[in-house]
Amino acid sequence: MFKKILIANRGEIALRIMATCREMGIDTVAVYSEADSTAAHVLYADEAVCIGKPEPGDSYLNMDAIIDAAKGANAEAVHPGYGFLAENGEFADRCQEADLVFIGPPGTVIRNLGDKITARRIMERAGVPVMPGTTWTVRTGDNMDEVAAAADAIGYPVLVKASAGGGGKGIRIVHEPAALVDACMAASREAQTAFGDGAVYLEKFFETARHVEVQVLADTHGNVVHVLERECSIQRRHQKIIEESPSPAVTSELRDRMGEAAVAAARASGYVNAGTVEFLLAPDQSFYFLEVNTRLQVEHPVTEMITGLDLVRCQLDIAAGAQLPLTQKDIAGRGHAIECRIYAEDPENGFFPSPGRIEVLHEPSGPGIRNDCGVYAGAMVPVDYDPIISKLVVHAETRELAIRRMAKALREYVILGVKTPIPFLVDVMESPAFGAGDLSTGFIDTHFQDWRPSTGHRDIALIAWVMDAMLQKPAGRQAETESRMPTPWETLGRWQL
Amino acid sequence: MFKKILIANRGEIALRIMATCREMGIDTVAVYSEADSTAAHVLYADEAVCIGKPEPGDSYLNMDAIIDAAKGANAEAVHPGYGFLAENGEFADRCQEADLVFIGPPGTVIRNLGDKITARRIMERAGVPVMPGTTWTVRTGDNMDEVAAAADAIGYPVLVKASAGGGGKGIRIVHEPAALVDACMAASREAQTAFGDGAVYLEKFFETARHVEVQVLADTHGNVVHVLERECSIQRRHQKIIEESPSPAVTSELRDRMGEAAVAAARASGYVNAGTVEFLLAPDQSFYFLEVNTRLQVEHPVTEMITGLDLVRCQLDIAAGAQLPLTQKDIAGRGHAIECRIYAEDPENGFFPSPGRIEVLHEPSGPGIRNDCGVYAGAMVPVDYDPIISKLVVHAETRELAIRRMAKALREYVILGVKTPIPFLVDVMESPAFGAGDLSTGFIDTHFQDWRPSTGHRDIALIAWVMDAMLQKPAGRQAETESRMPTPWETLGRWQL
Amino acid sequence: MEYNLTANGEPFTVTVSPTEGDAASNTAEAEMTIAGNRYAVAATRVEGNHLHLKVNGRGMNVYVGEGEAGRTVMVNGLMIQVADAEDAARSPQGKRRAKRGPQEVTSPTPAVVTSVLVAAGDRVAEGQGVVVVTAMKMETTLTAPYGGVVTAMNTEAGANVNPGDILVEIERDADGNEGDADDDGQ
Amino acid sequence: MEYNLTANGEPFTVTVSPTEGDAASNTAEAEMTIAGNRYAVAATRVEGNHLHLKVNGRGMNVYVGEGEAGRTVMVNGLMIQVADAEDAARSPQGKRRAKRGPQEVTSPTPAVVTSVLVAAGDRVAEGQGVVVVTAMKMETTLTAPYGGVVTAMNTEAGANVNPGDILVEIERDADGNEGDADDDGQ
Repeated sequence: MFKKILIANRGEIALRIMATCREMGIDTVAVYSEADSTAAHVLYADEAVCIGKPEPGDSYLNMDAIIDAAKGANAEAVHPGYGFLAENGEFADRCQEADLVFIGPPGTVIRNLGDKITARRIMERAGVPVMPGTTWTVRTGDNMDEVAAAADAIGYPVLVKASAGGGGKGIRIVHEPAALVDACMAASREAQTAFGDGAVYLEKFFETARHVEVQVLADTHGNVVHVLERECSIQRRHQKIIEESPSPAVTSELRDRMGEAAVAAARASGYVNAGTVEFLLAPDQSFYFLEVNTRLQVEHPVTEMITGLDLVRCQLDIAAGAQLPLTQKDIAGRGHAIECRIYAEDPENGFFPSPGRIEVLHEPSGPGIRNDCGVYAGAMVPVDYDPIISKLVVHAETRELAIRRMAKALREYVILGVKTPIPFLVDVMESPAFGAGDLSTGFIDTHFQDWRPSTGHRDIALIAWVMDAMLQKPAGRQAETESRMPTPWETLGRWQL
Repeated sequence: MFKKILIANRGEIALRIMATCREMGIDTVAVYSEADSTAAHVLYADEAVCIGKPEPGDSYLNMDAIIDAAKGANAEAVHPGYGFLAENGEFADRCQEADLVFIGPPGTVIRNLGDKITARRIMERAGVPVMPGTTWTVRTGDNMDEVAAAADAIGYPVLVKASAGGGGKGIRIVHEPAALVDACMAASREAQTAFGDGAVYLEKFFETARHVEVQVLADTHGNVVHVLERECSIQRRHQKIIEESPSPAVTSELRDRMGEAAVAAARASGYVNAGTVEFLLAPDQSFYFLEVNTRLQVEHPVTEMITGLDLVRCQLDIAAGAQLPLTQKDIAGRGHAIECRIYAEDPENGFFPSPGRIEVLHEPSGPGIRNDCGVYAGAMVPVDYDPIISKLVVHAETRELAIRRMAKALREYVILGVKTPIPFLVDVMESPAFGAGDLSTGFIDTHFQDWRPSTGHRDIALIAWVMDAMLQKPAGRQAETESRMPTPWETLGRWQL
Repeated sequence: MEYNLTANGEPFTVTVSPTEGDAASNTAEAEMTIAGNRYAVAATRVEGNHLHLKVNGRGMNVYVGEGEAGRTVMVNGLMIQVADAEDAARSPQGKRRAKRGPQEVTSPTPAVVTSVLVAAGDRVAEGQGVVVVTAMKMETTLTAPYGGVVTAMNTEAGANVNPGDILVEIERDADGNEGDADDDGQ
Repeated sequence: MEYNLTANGEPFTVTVSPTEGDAASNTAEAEMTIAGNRYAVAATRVEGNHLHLKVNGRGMNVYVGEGEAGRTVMVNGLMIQVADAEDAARSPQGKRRAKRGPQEVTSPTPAVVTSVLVAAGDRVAEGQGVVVVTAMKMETTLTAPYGGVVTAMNTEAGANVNPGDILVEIERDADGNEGDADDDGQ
């Protein structure tokens, strides 16, 4: 096993990876931008290297700086987390060239699967069902008549998607021919900004489909297993916000079929390490390959909760050359797990990011509750990156009990200083629609289009304001217990000797 | 299901019970002594009633006050937690007389099993193996020749135990005849103080035996299942400090035999609700009935972690008259769980209690980590009660991985203001003896008799002292962000209008 | 005494009769009336921003932090903005909230302008996109809050903008109804 | 400059050469020497009692709280008492620690005396029980720290006693070796 690895990421996922490393006796090297010098992942790591200015291109996307940091710290491997360079084939190649193990699939596999068109061809050859759509891409300036004809052939509504996409960026739904050109242009522009590649393509769009994905693990010895499914239908801005496992729509028989398709997809693409095969599940139980996420998913904890596996440990073992310690029959789910993503965002305002300083933080805890958190009280959620605060995950005996556990955990989660979707998520958990498991990617638009926070507890909030004014502000325990004289250092401003 | 219950306890177990109640939509009523008016369980409850002075006899053992509080609040049931009135048959009867459901077995069952001699006879009749020992009790002033003869017949070493005992109180090990009389007197005196009953009896003592117990669940419809075993061999002051499940000594075949014996014990005693049958497991794999704990155990979370069950929910369902939702074949363990009890105590000084105010509290978290905590930063650990702070529990794929996870969690657990056994527990987790699973009730005496904290990190501590002096103490975020004028209320001392 | 407060923009009068308090133990008791509802309140400051309230016998934990033009109170998973009514009236944010939905073209967070979609003199319909901004890699189109004529475009592509900056000024159509029938309390 | 400190009772001299500091960001850097080991240190106060240290390039989190006659430092699961050497020498607790094991008969926590087992004039052996106390329902026997003759019994059954109260005075036997060869640093 590795003695030291570098984690080329930040926030909760960097901490999540370091937690398992620490258990395994692997030293961790954090990298950070100038905006993150006191970020939680920097404070937790065994070593930390500043790799550049806040702008991601100068830091977390800066391959030279990251590889230099890894070599300088004598790290043996690099874990990319999710986002940033996690699905960048060139980065995987460059790690290998620098004699660093990239904890993920080989660069060629990332490139093949990262290009939606190539991926689609691989899946078609492997007999994995794919979505009706174009097998060619569109860029600004292309002939739009051809695009319009293709959209007509697929049938509206159609989805415009960035070929190099992910994370909900560079995506547009088009309901009628008149909106097609504008949508292609906007998606292309967004893709160009986000991924440096403006190519987009068209796909059939199902109004009420579910997003169901299958976790796979593949070792370097040719063993591939699937680790059950996750339902991630509930999305805002085309980005998942609530995930669960098992999916309320997936029967045991369907689970086997989707699992086999996912394993076939992994085998056909020469996959190694942990990956996720995303499917669209139509109301008639037919399913279609969407894409392979060639990395650890944000939502991997729901799989960990129901299977009892540590997927980061699996990743490290695979990267170190170990055989998978389990076969398909060893893998079974128990109970039900749900994850809510807690972002610094404003649910009353289109979930727009709400960066800032975390003023108060009280994490929920208790039986069956896990919170993978990337901040601390006093920490900044900088404007420069994806504003995820934590992933709140619960596990209970049944879906109904897991929903109640999540609602309770959300109600006990206190974050002040930034806005969060907690009040929205509570309402989703307590809604009959969510309770019925009747999910689709249009869930929020269908059931929570005009969501406003409940007016409950308004009187309590007014009472709290009055009592807060009435009760003395304590100087703090710190000050109370502080009786010694200040040292000379404490009276200095900035100094240098 | 109940709409409202009273929890006749304090600290972490009161919070643990309330957590499940809140998920189930059951309102909770806390009771508290004058020493606990801002204790964590009081702050968390939906309602709270002061039941008397700090002295337990005036408050948490005050049946009149507790039953009055329950009736006054319109609670339908009472959960006794562990300790205090949890194994008091009279209290169970009095709840019933007051039309309150006692969440535990009937009073007669508690009395029968609480009297060690009666319990022993029940077990003998049911074919459950029992320890060689006396079937009569000794009190101060009894004829000691007869006692000495009995001890000779059993064979030294013998154990002197309080008939009404529990929690390690009223227990003495006697290695030679000369020490027998003093030991009986000391145990009797301690038993008189602790339980109001000075009766003690003798039992065979195994120098290297293990303490292995089996969780049972019995409903009011005659269904009884066992929920696997817990190994609780590691004790100091005859009180458990580390528990785990499964036991490294228990084979699948032995698990079945011990489980059957536990179910037989429950059936023979007319048991209802959750209970624990404690066995002594000898090196030759023979096992002997010790006692039945007629309540939820401190260490119940390790069972919850490996089975995915919520035992408090099971208790509430059973008390409300529900059938057990599972049969023996539905119950299986997965992975390995370990619990460490974190008390305010001094591991360098015989684990003597170290009450006081919690100055700093940072709870460990992460995948597979659960901390059932009964305090908050600023809270008091009062001198009046058992000084438990929390129970740190981990779950991982294997025992080896669970040990590493626990060691990491302990190292990340920060408690300042009181002493804790954290440094000791880290050393136990990282010791070859614990790693080998070679446990016995003499584990600490054998391997950690003269334990002193490691001198590692001494230089770091000195560096920390210097840098702490060098860095300015912040006035606190509170003060920083506080710019408004003080309200008139804040300038007042004590006032009344 | 009376406090004139707003909760999420809606005005309330809170009548308070303090009954007891103790600075040393950081506890206070009071009786209050809000919109005809009477409350017996006992409060303890547990630490910093954390207050424990007992309201008509029921315990609850509330957290009071800095908010927009006042305080943010978090209770039972809800986040409620509470402010002194006069402060709230002075704050554009408070005014905006009181009217449900933006009445000005401004970015909700620091952002960079990607493109401007209209120019001074253009007629715009309510909901029409006028400026595209990007923040945290997310592109968002700011729309006209009402129909009218653009009188000034105060930004350009590439500009850094902040919340409160009025990016586009629009003269409302004569039939625009500023004080529409929205229930402000939602 | 030099600090004379004790860590768990053992004395150390820490030579410190501060190099840089910034009160605003609460960071400081210094070079230190302890018992011949050289350390390059960078520190940040994260909040209250929590400092992040970078020591010879390795990051770690330390928590510094009030301790017996000084401070308690918690680092990586260890709790270490650190004090200014002069303060430590003044404290009976510090003295006790420096000698490994109690040298006086005193209760480690507030407690009630259950019984006294010896009387003035009695000869006691090292380790012999002299007073039984009970606290938090737990009975503990306090033992003689060395052999000798009891010169005074300062308590009685039922008495409330506190840490530091000398319950029994014992005149040490002539062959008693106060400064024995213990390595104090354990």
